[in-house]
Amino acid sequence: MNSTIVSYLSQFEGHKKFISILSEALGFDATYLVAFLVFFLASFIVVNVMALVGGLGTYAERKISADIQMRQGPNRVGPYGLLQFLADGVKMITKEDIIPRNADKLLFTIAPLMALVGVFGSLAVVPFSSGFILTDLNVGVFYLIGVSSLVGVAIFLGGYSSNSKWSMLGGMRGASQIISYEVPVTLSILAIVILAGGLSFSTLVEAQGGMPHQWYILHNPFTFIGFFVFFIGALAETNRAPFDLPEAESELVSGYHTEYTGMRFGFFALAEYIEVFVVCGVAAAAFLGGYKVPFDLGTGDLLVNTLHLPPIIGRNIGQILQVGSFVTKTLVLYYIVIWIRWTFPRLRVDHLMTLCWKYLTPIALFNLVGCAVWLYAFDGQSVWELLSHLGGASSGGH
Amino acid sequence: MFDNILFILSASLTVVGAFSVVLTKNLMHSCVYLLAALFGTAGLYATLGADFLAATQLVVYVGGVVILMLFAVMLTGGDQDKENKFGITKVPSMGNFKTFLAGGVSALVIALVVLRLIANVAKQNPQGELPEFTSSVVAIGTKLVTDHVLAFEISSVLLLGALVGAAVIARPAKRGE
Amino acid sequence: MDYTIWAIAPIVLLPFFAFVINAFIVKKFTKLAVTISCAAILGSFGFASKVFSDFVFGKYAEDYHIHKVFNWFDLSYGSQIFKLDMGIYIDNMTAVMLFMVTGVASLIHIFSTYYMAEDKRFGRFFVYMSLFTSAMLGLVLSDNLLSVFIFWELMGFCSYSLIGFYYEKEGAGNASMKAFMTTRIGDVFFLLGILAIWSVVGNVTFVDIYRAISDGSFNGAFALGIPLATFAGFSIFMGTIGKSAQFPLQVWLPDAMFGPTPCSALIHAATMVAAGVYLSLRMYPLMDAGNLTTLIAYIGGITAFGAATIALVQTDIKAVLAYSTISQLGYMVLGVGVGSYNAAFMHLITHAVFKACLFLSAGSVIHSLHDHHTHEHVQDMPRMGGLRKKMPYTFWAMMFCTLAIAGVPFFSGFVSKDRILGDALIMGIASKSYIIPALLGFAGALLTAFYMFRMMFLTFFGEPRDKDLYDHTKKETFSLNRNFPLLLLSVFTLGVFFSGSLTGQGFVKVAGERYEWFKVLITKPKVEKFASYERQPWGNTDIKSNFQLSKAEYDPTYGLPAKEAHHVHHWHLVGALISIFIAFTGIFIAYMMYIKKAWNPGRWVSMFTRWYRALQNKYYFDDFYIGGIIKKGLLPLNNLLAYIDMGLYDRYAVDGWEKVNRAFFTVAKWFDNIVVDTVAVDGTGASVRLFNVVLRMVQSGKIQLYFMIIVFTLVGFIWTL
Amino acid sequence: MITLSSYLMISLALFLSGLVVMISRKNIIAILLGIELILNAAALNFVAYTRFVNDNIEGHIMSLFIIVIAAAEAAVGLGIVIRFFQMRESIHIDDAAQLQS
Repeated sequence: MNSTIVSYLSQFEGHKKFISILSEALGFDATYLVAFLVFFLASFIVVNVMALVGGLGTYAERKISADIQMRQGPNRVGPYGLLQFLADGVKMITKEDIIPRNADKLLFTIAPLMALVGVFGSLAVVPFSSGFILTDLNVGVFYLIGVSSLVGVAIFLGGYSSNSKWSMLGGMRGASQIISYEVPVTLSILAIVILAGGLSFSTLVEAQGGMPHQWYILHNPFTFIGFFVFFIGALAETNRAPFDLPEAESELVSGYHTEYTGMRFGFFALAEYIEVFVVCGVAAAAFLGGYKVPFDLGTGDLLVNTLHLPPIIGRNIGQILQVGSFVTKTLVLYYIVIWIRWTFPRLRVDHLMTLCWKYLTPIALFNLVGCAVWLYAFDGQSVWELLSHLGGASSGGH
Repeated sequence: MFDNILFILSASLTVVGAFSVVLTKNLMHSCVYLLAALFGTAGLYATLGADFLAATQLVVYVGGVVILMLFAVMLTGGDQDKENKFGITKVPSMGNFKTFLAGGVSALVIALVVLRLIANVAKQNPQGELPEFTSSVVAIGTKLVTDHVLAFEISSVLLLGALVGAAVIARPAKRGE
Repeated sequence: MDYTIWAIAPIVLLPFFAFVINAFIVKKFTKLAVTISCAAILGSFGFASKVFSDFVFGKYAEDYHIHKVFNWFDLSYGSQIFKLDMGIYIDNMTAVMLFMVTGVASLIHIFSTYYMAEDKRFGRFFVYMSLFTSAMLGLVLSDNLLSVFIFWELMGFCSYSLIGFYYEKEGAGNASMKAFMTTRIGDVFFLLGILAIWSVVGNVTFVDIYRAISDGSFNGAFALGIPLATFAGFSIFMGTIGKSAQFPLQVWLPDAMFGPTPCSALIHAATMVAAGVYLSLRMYPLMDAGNLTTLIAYIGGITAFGAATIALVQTDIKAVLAYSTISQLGYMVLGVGVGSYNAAFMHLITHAVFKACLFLSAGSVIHSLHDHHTHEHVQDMPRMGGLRKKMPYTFWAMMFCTLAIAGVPFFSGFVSKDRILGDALIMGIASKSYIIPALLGFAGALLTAFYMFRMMFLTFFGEPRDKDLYDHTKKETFSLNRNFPLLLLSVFTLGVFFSGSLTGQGFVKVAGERYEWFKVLITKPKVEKFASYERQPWGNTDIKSNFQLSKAEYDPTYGLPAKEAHHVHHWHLVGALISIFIAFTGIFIAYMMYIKKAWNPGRWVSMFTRWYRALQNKYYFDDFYIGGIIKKGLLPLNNLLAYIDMGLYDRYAVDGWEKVNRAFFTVAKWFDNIVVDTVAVDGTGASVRLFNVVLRMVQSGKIQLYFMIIVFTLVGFIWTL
Repeated sequence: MITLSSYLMISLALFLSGLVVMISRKNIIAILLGIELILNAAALNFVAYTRFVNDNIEGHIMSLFIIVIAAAEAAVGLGIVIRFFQMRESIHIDDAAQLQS
C-alpha cells in the first residue's frame, strides 16, 4: 500500500497524534485503519470532484460550442447557465429507466457501470500533485492503460446488449477503434517511459521540470511528434470528434447508447467526459511537465526560505500550486479537445483505421526507436542541453 | 488485514467468475464472466506482490483477448444450425448433459489427483518469513534482458508470427476460391 | 586544446551526409541537392578553418598533434589480441591539407554550379563530388594505413564514376575503366605494403610505424629476401605511383580528361593525385629507412621531364594541363626523393591552388566556346586565339596561375618548385647519383615555362583562328559563381602567402623568419620522438604532445653534414638564379614562336620528326601496355587457361564422370524398380493399410475426445508417480 | 490465514473450470475461453510458488511468458475460428473433424 497521499500526510504531527489517540481508544494499532480512512476520504473527494468535472464538462462543451457557432448556449439556470448540468442531472434521474424487451438484461445493466468503473479506476494513478496521488503505483502507466480499456469492453457490451442495429454497429466500431488506437497511444507513452526510466507517473513527472523547455514535449524531436500521436490517439480512444464514429448521429442515431435512457445514459456520458479529463491529465503529466511549477515553487522551499513561513505551510502552498499547475494544463488540453470537436468534420470509418495502422502506429514505433537511440546516443539529454554543450564546446576553442 | 480483504475479494471474484463461465448457457455472458475471473486473477497477482504481472494481465486480457473474443462471437454469430451436413443432429453448441458429464468426470478425476498433491504441499506448509513487498518492475526488466534474453527474443518472434499469421488466416477469402 | 570529436568529425561527415541525403533526393529535388552539397562543403570548410587557424596561428611553431583512436572492431579471443582501430590524426600537415582540400573543393563546387548548370545530370555530379571530397578528407584525417586504404579505394571509385560521367560519349567509359584498372595496380602493391607492415608492427597507425622505425623493429625483417622496410616502402610507393600518375603508371591521367572539367580540377588539384603524394610524405620515414630515396628521385625526375615533353605537342587545352599535372607531381615526388620534405608538401599545396584555378579557367574557356554546328564545346587550342578580349577575368586568373606554374618569381610556384630544385641540386652536388634527377628537374622547368606560355599565347593572344567560333562567343560578364572562384584562387598564387620572402629563398624579405610559417610548421616526422610514444587506449581525448619544437630546431641544413651546411645557401642561390633564368628562357621561346612568329615551330617539328611522333603517341606507353603486355602477354595466357579449362577439364574430367554416372545409373534403376518399389514401397503401403483399419477408430478428428485421452493418460502418469 | 495452498486451491478451481469448459462445450470460441482459464491457473501457480517457496522473480517471468503465449494463442486461434466460419459457416467443433476442407 504505497498510497502517496497517506505518506504525505504522515509527515505532519497531527496525523501521528491522531493515530496514537485512536490506537489508545480502540486498543489496537490504528495505523492501517487511519490509512484506510484517509484513502477512502481522498477517493471520495476525487470521485465526487471528478463527477462534478464531468458535469461541468457537458456545460463547457455546450458553452464553447455555442461560442464557436456564435450562439448563446445555456444561460437560464444559474449565473451564465452554470447550473445547467444540475438541471440535466435531475432530469436524467427522474426519467424512466427503460430496458428493451429483447435486450440482454444482465449485460445491459452492467455495461454503463463497467464504463464508470474503468474510468474511476484510472483516476487512482492520476498525479494531481506530488502529494496528492491516490496511489503512486510502480506500474502506474501500465495500470492506467489496462483499466481504461475496460471502457472499450463496456461500450462493446452496451452496443451488443441493446439488441439494436445502431447500437451494435456503434459498439463494434467503438471497441475496434479503442483497441486499435491503444497501440499508438501506448507506444508513444512508452517512448516517454524509456526516457524517464520508470513506469510510475511520479517518475515521469519528476523527470521533467517546471519550465517548458524541460518538458518532455520539447525534449527531442521524437517526443515532440510523439505528443501529437498521443493526443490524436487519445482523442480516438475517448471517441471524441473527429473520431466519434461510435456515436455518429447522422449514421447511427446515437451509437452504442441509443437504447439507453435516464441515468444509465448519464453514466455513459459522465464516463466519456471524465475519461477525456483523465486522458488530458495523462498527456499533461507525461508530456507537459504535469504538476511541476516553474522555479521549483512546488516544493515550497523557496517560499519557506524567502518568506520565512513555517515549513508545513510552505509545503502545503506548494502542493496547492502543483495542483493548480496540473489542473491548468489539463483544462487547457480539455479546451483544445472541445475546440477540435467543433472544428473538424468526422472521419470515415476506413480512414480511421488507415490513420491508425498506416500512419500513427509506424510513426509511434519510429518515435519509440528514435527515443531509445536518443537515450543511448546522447545520454538522455534534451536538445537544449545538447545545444548548450555544443555552444560551450565550440566557444571553448583550443 | 487489508491484504486479506483484497485476497478474499479477488479470490471470490476469480472462483465465481470461473464457475460462472462453466455454468452459463450464453456465450456472451461466458466471455464477461471470463473477464471477471481474469480481473480476479489480476487481483491475486497484486496480493502476491506481482504488480507488473497484474498490470500486464489487465492490459493483455481486458484490452486485448476478451475484446477479441467478443469480436469473434459477434463475427461468427450465436447459434448454429442443429444438424450437420449428413442430417445427423449435433450436440448443442454450449453442450448438453452428456458432455457435461464427460467433463465433470474428467475434472473429478483430475481434482482428486491434484488435491492429493496439494495435500502434500499443505502438510509441509512452506510458509516462512515472507519477504517484504518490493516492486518487481526493475527486477523483471533486468531479468528479461539478461538471463532470459533468449526467451524474450523468441517470444517476440512468436508474437510477430502470431500477428502475421492471424492477419493472413483471418483475411477474407478471395473471390473464386 | 580541448578538441572534441564533434569539432573534427563534421569535416568528413558533412559532405558524407550530403552524399547520403542527395543520393536519395537528387532525382526529384535537383536544386535542393546542389544546395545541400555546396552548403555541406562550405560547412566542412568552416570546421577545417578552425583547425587550420588553431594549428597555424594559434599554436605557431609547436609540433602538436591530436590523435583520437576509436575501436573499430575487436576480434580478440583469450590471449589472442586482434584489434582494429580507426582514428583521427591531426598534425600541422593535416591541418594545412584539410584547409586546402576543403577550400579548393568549395570553390570547385561553386564553380560547378555555373559549369554544370545546363547538364542533364547536374545533381548527380554533385552527389559524386560530395562523396569524393568526403573520401579525400577522410583520407587526410586517417591515423592509419588501413583507413587510408579504404578512403583511397573510395576515391578510386569516385574518380571512376566522374571520369565516366558522360558515359554516352565514346571513350569516356574506356577512360574511366583505364583509370580504375591502372590505379588498381598501384593499389594492390599498397595493400601488400600494408600487410608487410602489419607483419612487423602489428598495427598500421602512423605513430606505431614511426615508433617501429625508431626502435629498429624493421631491422632484420625480410620479405622475399628484401629488407622489409624496403619492401614495404616500395609497395606503398607503388600506391603513390598509381594514384599520383607517376612513371610508368601515368597513362590514366590524360584520359581522365573525359570527365567534366570541374571534376578534373578536383582530381588534379585537391584530391586524388594529391593523395598519393600525401601518402608518400606521411610514409617518408619508412622510405628513408628502406633506402628508396634515390629510386623515388629518379622516378620523380623522369616523370617531371617526360610529361613536360609530351605536353609540348598537345593541342587540347585540357591535355596540356593534364600533362603539366603529371609533370608537377613528378616535382613533388622528386622533392620527396631528395629529402625536400617541406618543399614537396609546399608544392603540393601551391600546385593545388594554381592547378585548380587553371582547370577552372580552362573550364570557363571551354564552356564559353560553343560550336553551334556540332553543338559541342571546343577544347582545341588551334581553334582558339585572341580570347583575351572576350573573357578578361578568366584571362587574368589564368595568367596569374601560368606565371605561378612557370616559376616566375614572386609567385607561389617559384617558391615551392625552386626549393625542390635547389635541394635536388644540393643533393646532386653531395652525391653523384642525384645529378640526373636534378638535371631532369631543371630541364622540365624550362619546358614547363614554355608549354604553359604556349598554351596561354595560343588561347588568349594573337588573332582568332576560328572566326566563326570567336564571333559566336559571348563576352564574359562578371558572375559570382563563375569568376569568383577563379579570381580568389588566382590571388592565392602569390608567393607571399606561402613564404616570408617573395622569392621564397630569402632574397626579398618582406617579413622576418616568423612568417616562414610553412618551413617552420612542416617538418620531417622525427621518428625518434615516437620511440616513447605509448599506444593510446581507444576513445581517449587528446594528447598534449610533449614534443615542443623550438625554432632552433628548424634547420636549414636539410640533414647534410655540418661541413657542407654552409654551402647550402649558396647553392640555393645558384639554383634560384638558374630557375629564374630557365623560366624566362622558356617564356621567351614561347613568345618568339607564337607571338612574334619569328621562330617557326614547324621547322623544329620537321627536324625531329621521330621524336615528335613519339611525343604525340605519348612515348608509345599506351601501345606498349595494350599491344605489348595485354595482347602479347595476358591474352595468350588467358587463352591457354581457357583451353585448359574447357578443352581438358571439361571434356575429360566432367564429361568422363558423366559416362561413369550413366553406367551406374542403369544398374541403380533396375534395383530401384524391382527391390525398392515393388517390395519395399508397395509392401509398406499394404501393411500400413492394414493398420489403418484399426487406427481409424481412434482417429475420429474430434478434438475433445483427444483431450480426454490426454487427461486420463496424464492422470495415470501422475497416479503412478 | 493465507498460505500457499489457498492459492493452489484457487488455481485448481480455475483449472477445473477450464477443463470442464474445454471438454463439455462444442463451440470453438468457448473452448478457447477454457484454454485461457487453464493458462491462467498455471500462471497463478507459478507466481504463488515464487512468492511462498523460492524468493526470486523467476515465476513472474514464466507467468509473463505464459501471458504472451496466451495472447498469441488467442489471436491465432480466433483468426482460425473466423476463417473456419467463412468456409463452413459453423464454429461447431465436430464440424472441424477433418484436416482438409
